[in-house]
Amino acid sequence: MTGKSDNPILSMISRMISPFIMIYALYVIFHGHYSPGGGFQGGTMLGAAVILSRLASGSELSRLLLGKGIGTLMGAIGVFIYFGTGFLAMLLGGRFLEYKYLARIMPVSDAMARNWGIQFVEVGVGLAVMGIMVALYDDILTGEPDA
Amino acid sequence: MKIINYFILIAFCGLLIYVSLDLPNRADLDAVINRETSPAGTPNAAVFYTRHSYEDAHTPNIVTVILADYRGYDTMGETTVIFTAGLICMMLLRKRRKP
Amino acid sequence: MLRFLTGHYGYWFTLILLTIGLYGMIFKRNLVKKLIGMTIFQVSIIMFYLTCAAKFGGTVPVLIDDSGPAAVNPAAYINALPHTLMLTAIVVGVATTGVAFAIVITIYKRYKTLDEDVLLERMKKDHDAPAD
Amino acid sequence: MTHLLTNSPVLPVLILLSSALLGTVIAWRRPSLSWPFTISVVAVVTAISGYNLVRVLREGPIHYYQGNWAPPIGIEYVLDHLSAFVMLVVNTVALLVLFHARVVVKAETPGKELGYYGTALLMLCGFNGIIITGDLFNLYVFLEIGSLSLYGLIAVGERKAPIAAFRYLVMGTLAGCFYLLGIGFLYMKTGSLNMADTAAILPSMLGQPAVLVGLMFVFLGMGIKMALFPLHGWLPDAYTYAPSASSALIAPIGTKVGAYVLLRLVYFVFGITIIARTLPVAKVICWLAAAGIIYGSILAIAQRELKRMLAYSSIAQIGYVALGIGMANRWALTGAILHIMNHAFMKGCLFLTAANFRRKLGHSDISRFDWSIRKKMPWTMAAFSISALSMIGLPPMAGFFSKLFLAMGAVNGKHWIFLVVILFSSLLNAVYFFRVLEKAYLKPAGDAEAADGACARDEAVPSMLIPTLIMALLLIILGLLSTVIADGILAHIAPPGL
Repeated sequence: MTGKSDNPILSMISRMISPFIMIYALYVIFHGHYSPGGGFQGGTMLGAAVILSRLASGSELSRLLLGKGIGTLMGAIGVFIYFGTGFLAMLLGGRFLEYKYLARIMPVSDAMARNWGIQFVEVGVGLAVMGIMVALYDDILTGEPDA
Repeated sequence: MKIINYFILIAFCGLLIYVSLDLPNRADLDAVINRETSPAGTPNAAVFYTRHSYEDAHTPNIVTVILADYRGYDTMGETTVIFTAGLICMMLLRKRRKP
Repeated sequence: MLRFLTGHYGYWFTLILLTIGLYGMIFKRNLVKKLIGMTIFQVSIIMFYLTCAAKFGGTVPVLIDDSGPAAVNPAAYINALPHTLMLTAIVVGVATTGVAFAIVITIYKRYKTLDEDVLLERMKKDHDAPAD
Repeated sequence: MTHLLTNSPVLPVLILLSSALLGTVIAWRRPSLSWPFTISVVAVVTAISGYNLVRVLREGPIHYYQGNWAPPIGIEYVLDHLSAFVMLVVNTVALLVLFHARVVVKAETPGKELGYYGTALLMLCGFNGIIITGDLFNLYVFLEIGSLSLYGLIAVGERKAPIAAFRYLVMGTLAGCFYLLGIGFLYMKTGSLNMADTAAILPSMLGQPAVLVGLMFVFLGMGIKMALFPLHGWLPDAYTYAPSASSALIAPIGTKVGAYVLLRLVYFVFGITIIARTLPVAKVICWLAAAGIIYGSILAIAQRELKRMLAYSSIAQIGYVALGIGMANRWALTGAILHIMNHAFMKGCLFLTAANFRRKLGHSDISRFDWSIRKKMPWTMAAFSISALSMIGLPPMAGFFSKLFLAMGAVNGKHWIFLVVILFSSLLNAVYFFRVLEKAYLKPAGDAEAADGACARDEAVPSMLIPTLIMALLLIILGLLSTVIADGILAHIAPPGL
């Protein structure tokens, strides 16, 4: 499939579907507390949405959705969010990854502080998984005639 | 050389059969991993998670609580594994920028 | 005897998958087929952990009634720990397969083959050439 | 600040992890900054692991709970004499090798510094995480981080490196899966993932098949990781075809961590009774190690290329460590741990000299060595000679003392065959090292230009030479200090029942 896919139906449908996949992926990430789901599953779905648009409408067009070189950087930011939450808890006086101490800077009880800590961590993981999935796809594809 | 490979495969199979005979039944409730306290008297981790996860983190999904809070360090290590894979693929495959 | 069979058939399926994976890794000459065997091996270990987690009459480990720790009946929920561990093992499997495919691509770019025997010959031919 | 230092056990891993992330982002903007950043980070981590060792000597073993959850519930970091000592050794060797790596990485893998230093930092993060963890599954996660980085560091090399890296990847992943299967069986029987907890539960279910097969699989997995004799297929190609900086980084540290994990699991989790009596694992380790020593030494003699010779000698030397683990008495255990340190420095120094040769002479073929090398590169040859003599085991150098402890362990345990193996293999070591020394010092140079002995001194760049000489010097200092180390640090390591 060269550049813009010659099949208008495919590119049209993929352009319509990938936003909804992303919204559902965000739901899976943020709803991980109450139903099966969480950072990894949501991040993979986000990555899948971006790769769907890469496949259907070619890398040039899809660069608007997510740049070529940004994947690894986003992975680094995701892991840094995870590490930062744990380190922040350590700076506030607890052990590493002890979210109870986040309650010192948030107006919530200890248990809810852990709830929020888990939430930040899940977002970090989701970001990391999405970034690296897309980065792997782009790297494996370097040098090939654009898919 | 082929013989050694076949021997390895058969030995591996035999070991696994030998183990599966001794493992507890698949879903019985009084197996060692489902009891309240382990044979050495220490609390059993899995049952502790089921009981205390809502009290500790107000999160009904027990797997998420274990994943991010009780054993959160594992998950950070695992996110690092993903980042390592991304970094290595970038290093191996990406064309060198022209200095 | 029936109790023994119903209790252990899960392990034997995992055993068959493990053997197929190991067979693929040892006997197959093509590099990609070795990777397929490796992935089967990893996934079957995940299956093994999940067969350990089952409980008779247990449901998904999401708490229904959020009453105190004493009121929760652990027998009602399946064992959540192996499931958490296997999330990690799945991701490790994906990362290893990703790196493996990156390496296979660099091999293919340099030697234009994926068959191990042809690869060894070309490596030897390289060896006689001036030192790399 | 003092509060941060109470968290000192976890700081090395965290700093390495965060600096790998930060380093990737920083070097994205200015690639020239990646090497100084990496060196400063590893220097800070080495200082902290030194502080950790002092803290352990002062306060005894430290148990650090992640997220403040007690062991069977949460993950526990155990900083005792063994882990603090091995961490300091690994970080020091990594610091010296990375200091040397600047020129070599720029020459052999141009344009890839960004990923290279990030992966090296992640490898160190993985290995530090393995050494200090007290949780079985957490060890698997950091084992994968360390191994993935190793595959990447090897695969970035020249023509044949990806093939060696692929073979190592398949065997390494197989080893990781065996280890995971082993702890799966253990978890099914004991219901706990914490090492100390499992050690407390196991005696109540000693002879049951699942525990024994779990031990077998864990031993098989770690045997591949540490390249024990029949499972070493991946090592010669991996060390030879990897870029010089990577093989100098992997050879001293890679297999030692596998040996450390085997030692930690066999003595502190399964305990002496299982490995000595119910299942003769100790005997199997001893015999495989002895076979490995002889096999590695003989094949090292037959090698034409210096790095391949060093790779086979690595298989022999890891056999010494396994022999020390297998003989299961205090002397042999001290000898094994001391040999982990000595071999890390010796192999590091040898691979750095091989990198210097490759950098300056363009090759490291033993058959093409002649005495022009002594004139061209006197200091590198001096470092090579010191580390070669230490490998053989001559008194002032460190190698002698670890072999001494191993020999006394063999005498103490009445393993006469292994005593013969240790002494005979020292002879074999002498053969394949003197072969190189003799060529470098006595063989008259063929071509005329060097005949009159006036060839100019073409020594390696100072930034490559200084770490090599520091390592050679350390070998002598550590040799003299080895009794202090043995009594001061290693005497406190008391596995239950030994």
